[in-house]
Amino acid sequence: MTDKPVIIDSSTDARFGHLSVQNVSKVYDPLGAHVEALDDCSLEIPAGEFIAVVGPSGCGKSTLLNILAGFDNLTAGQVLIDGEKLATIDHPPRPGSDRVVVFQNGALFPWKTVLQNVVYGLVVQNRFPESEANEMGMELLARSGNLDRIAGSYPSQLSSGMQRRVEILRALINNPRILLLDEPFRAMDTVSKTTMHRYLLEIYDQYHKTVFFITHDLDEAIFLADTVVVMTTRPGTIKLRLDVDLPRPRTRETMLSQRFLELKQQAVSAVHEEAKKAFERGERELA
Amino acid sequence: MAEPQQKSQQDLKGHISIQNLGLSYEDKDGSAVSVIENCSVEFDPGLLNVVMGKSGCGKSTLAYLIAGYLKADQGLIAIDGRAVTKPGADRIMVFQETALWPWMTVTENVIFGPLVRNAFSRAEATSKAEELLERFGLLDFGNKYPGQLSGGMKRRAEIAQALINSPDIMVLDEPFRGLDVMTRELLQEYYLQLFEETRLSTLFITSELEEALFLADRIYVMTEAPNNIEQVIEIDLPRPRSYEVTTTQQYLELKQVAMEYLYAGSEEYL
Amino acid sequence: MWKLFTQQKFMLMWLGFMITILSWYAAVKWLPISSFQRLPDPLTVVIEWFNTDPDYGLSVFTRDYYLHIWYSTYRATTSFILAVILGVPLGILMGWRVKVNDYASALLSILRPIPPLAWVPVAILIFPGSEPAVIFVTFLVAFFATTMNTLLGVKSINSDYFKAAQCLGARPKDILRDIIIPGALPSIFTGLQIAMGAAWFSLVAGEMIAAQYGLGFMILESYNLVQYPTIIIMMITLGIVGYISSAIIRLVGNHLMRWREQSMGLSLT
Amino acid sequence: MSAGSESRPLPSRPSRWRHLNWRGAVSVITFFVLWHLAVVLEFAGFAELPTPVQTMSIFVTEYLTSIDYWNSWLVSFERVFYGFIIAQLLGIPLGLLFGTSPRFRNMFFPVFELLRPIPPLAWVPISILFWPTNESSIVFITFIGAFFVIVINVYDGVGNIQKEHMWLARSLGASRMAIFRRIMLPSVIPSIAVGMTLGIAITWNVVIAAEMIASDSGLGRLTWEGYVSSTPEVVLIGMISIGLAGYLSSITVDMIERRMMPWQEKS
Repeated sequence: MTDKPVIIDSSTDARFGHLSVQNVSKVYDPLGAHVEALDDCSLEIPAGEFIAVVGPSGCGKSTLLNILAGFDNLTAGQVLIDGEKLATIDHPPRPGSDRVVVFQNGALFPWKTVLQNVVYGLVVQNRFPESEANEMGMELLARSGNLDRIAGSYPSQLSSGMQRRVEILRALINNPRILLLDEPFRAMDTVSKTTMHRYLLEIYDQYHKTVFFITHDLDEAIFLADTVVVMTTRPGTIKLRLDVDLPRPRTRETMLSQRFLELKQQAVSAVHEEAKKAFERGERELA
Repeated sequence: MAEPQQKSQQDLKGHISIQNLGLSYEDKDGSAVSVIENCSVEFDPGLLNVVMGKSGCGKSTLAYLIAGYLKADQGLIAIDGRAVTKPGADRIMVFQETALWPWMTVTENVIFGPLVRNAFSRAEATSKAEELLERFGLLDFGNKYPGQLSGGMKRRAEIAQALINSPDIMVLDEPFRGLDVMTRELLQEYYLQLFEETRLSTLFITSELEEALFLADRIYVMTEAPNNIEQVIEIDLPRPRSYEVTTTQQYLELKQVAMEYLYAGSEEYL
Repeated sequence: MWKLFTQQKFMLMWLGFMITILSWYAAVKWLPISSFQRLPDPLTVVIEWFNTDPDYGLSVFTRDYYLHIWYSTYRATTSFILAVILGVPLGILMGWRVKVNDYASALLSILRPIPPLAWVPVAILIFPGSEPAVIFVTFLVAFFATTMNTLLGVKSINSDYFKAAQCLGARPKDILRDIIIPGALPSIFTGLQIAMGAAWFSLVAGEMIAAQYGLGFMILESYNLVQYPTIIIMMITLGIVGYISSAIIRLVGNHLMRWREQSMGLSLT
Repeated sequence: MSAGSESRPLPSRPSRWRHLNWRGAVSVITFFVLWHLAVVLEFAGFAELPTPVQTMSIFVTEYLTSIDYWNSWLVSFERVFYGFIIAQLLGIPLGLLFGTSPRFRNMFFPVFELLRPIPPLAWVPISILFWPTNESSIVFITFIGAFFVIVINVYDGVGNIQKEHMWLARSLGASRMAIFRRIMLPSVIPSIAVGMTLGIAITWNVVIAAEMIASDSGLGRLTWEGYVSSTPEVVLIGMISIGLAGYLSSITVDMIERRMMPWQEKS
């Protein structure tokens, strides 16, 4: 990763991507089932920070991501991005290429080749003519682990690790202020997962985008993030906030360091407690 | 299995010995693709043996061979000295995809084995089943259909379905894959507790390193090229184990060793 | 090992055909049951079919044989194309806009239970002459199949694709072009194959009831004219033409959806 | 879940009472209004057709109480019933045989596949020729309508049985017979249900046309005679009755399916 790509500015003092979530609550179907998903969540994410949100299933992590991405609106509180209003009760958020989501089960368009997927954002916003966009796409693919060799293949021909990399590049090429990752490495085995961790960290170290990373896996959260936030079961709120002061760049040794262990000890009981509550409630609901 | 008790050392059942096992298949254009190559390994009885490897390295095929569903091209599998020729109730498998029969209620699923082998009368089998379901916290789900259960509950019902036949070996093929990490951790603890009470010989297959370390007495690392088992790692973490063990120094060192073996073959970095 | 397997399979297939034809021949020739004896035996059928001057004027070498095929194919194709032109866009619109779905689905659900062939009499009344009536009924069958499957296709598209496209700045018309149409394509082509089968299905009835030319008409006509071998010839021709037309659709589908074909080729791990 | 970008991605509709699809009601009403206008304004071809109101009144006054009308319902239902039941009795075992025995499949499945594309109604002349009575020839046609579709669905069903279900039963020591009866059959029931649903729809289609071509009774005949005797209201009444009869049989088949698969509907 030598020269900087022309369109993705990664000035170290990342001016963009400061996210401030202020007392956000979310209730689904208020008149009917009245399901409380988020209850008075507040979170400050400085620009260029890598934040990981950990919590049991049903703790509102994805609901928060949906609000930040603009797919759903909040029922109380507000969210600002770099000072501007992103979401308030009467100003519903709209999806945009400044906050791109990488989905849990992958959402590469199966009928488009890898290159067509990567440049889709630029082309559809007609920021660049197709030929120029393709050039940029090939350059980015080449520079990120010479993926230009698979530019012409279809997603169904790639391993899940490869698909995830292409999806991250598809988001990155739009020079977003925030990368929103929804448990992207969930179904991967250990070897591919570790490889993807290295890939994501490398992209983060180079382009320094703000990253909002959702996961169930505490080890993954501490290993990747600057801040780890543990959420309670439904209705989700912030239970614990952990500042991870592990040095960057993070390597396999970091995972085995004493400091990593201490950080894990601080959070593991909180996470486990919420998991037990979620597990029991799950059982009761089904009974 | 009225009340699980500690088995004495000598009469421990479930010793699996595999000698230069080989299996390959012919793909479309006729060239042979090997799934298991000349694999020789011993799994001692009364232990929680974990087979770990990347997805697609033939772990499940090894389990199918031991369970008797597939026939090997060459080599031999023997359990407590008897060669494996066909499936049997002495080694029951819990599959990656849940295999509970959706058209039978949970209780019917559990008593199917004993009844079909007419090992017990229906009344006896039902009472044994209720005992097991109660132990697994599923008693009031007995007459529900599998479709109405959560992922975690289906897994526990499957383990009960296997245990009622008091098998010599439990074969579990990535049973907790796809469950969210929280349910997965709780189910791991669940099985550990069961294992530590009964010392039932277990062959546990996984592609998750943390899961392997937390459960195993021994980890057998399966590699992709050639597909067989070369490394065995002793996991002498104390028993009974609980999730606190994952924050101890000894755990981290063992993880370091396992990572070396895992990455030995495939330096997969771009 | 694989090659041996196919040879054996091939052998068994031929054995199956032989047994069927021989038992047909035996039943007609030797079985003392009158209803079998009334049937034409396979030999006369084949002789008639490949005869340069057939007794009943219809064989592979006569012009009329191809004329009937042409009429039926023309009718089936016209109604099929009409069904595609109207059905696919309507199915997509119904899947894309809730409002359109509300309007159309209620209407379709009260018209659909009426078996398409029940429309023949009313179609003959409304349309001038029998030709448009037959085409209308055949169109109707194909139209329902195409619309329903296209709608199913749009509904079964993974919702993450819509969200991903919106994230990347796609506007509604981009989503239609880049997500809905390609995403629904596989199910559209399933619908087209069902529509083609249904088209032939109701074309035969339409031709039998209200047409002067075509395979369906000829099958009934040769019964009235006591030309029994020709019935069988026309029935098998109908089967072959029907099979070819859905095979063509499959080919077009596979070509258009190359991205899917690749995924089929994944090796067994 | 609609895919429109302007509607919320979350699938839940606002609330229960608004569920009534008023737009659907509007479109149905416009359909009948257009029909009425087409007749009144004598659009091309619509001139001699009766308006919806007239059709309804003729139906109530002359047909609702007439024995012959309900008799044609009975005749059509009988033909559909016998053809459909025989198709299931022969089709399901044949589908299972194709699915389970490779030798039988390799031998006779190509023959089956050659006959399948032939539309059921193409069999009418041969059926009349072969079967002694007119009635049995029509039942044969309805049988053909439902037969091919049930065999194909059962055959696919056997193909999609989850291998783990079979393997586990073998591990537990189940005999071949026990596996067939308690594992294979139940897992094929959903495909049988699909085959029956499609089959009943096809049989109604087929019986109508067969009656128009080769019978002197039944709803199909009633409709055709409406055309021949140029009493268009009878044609419309016949059509609506056929639609209703088809709908009723689909519902009954649906109910039977739900009872066959208790585990399905509770999940």
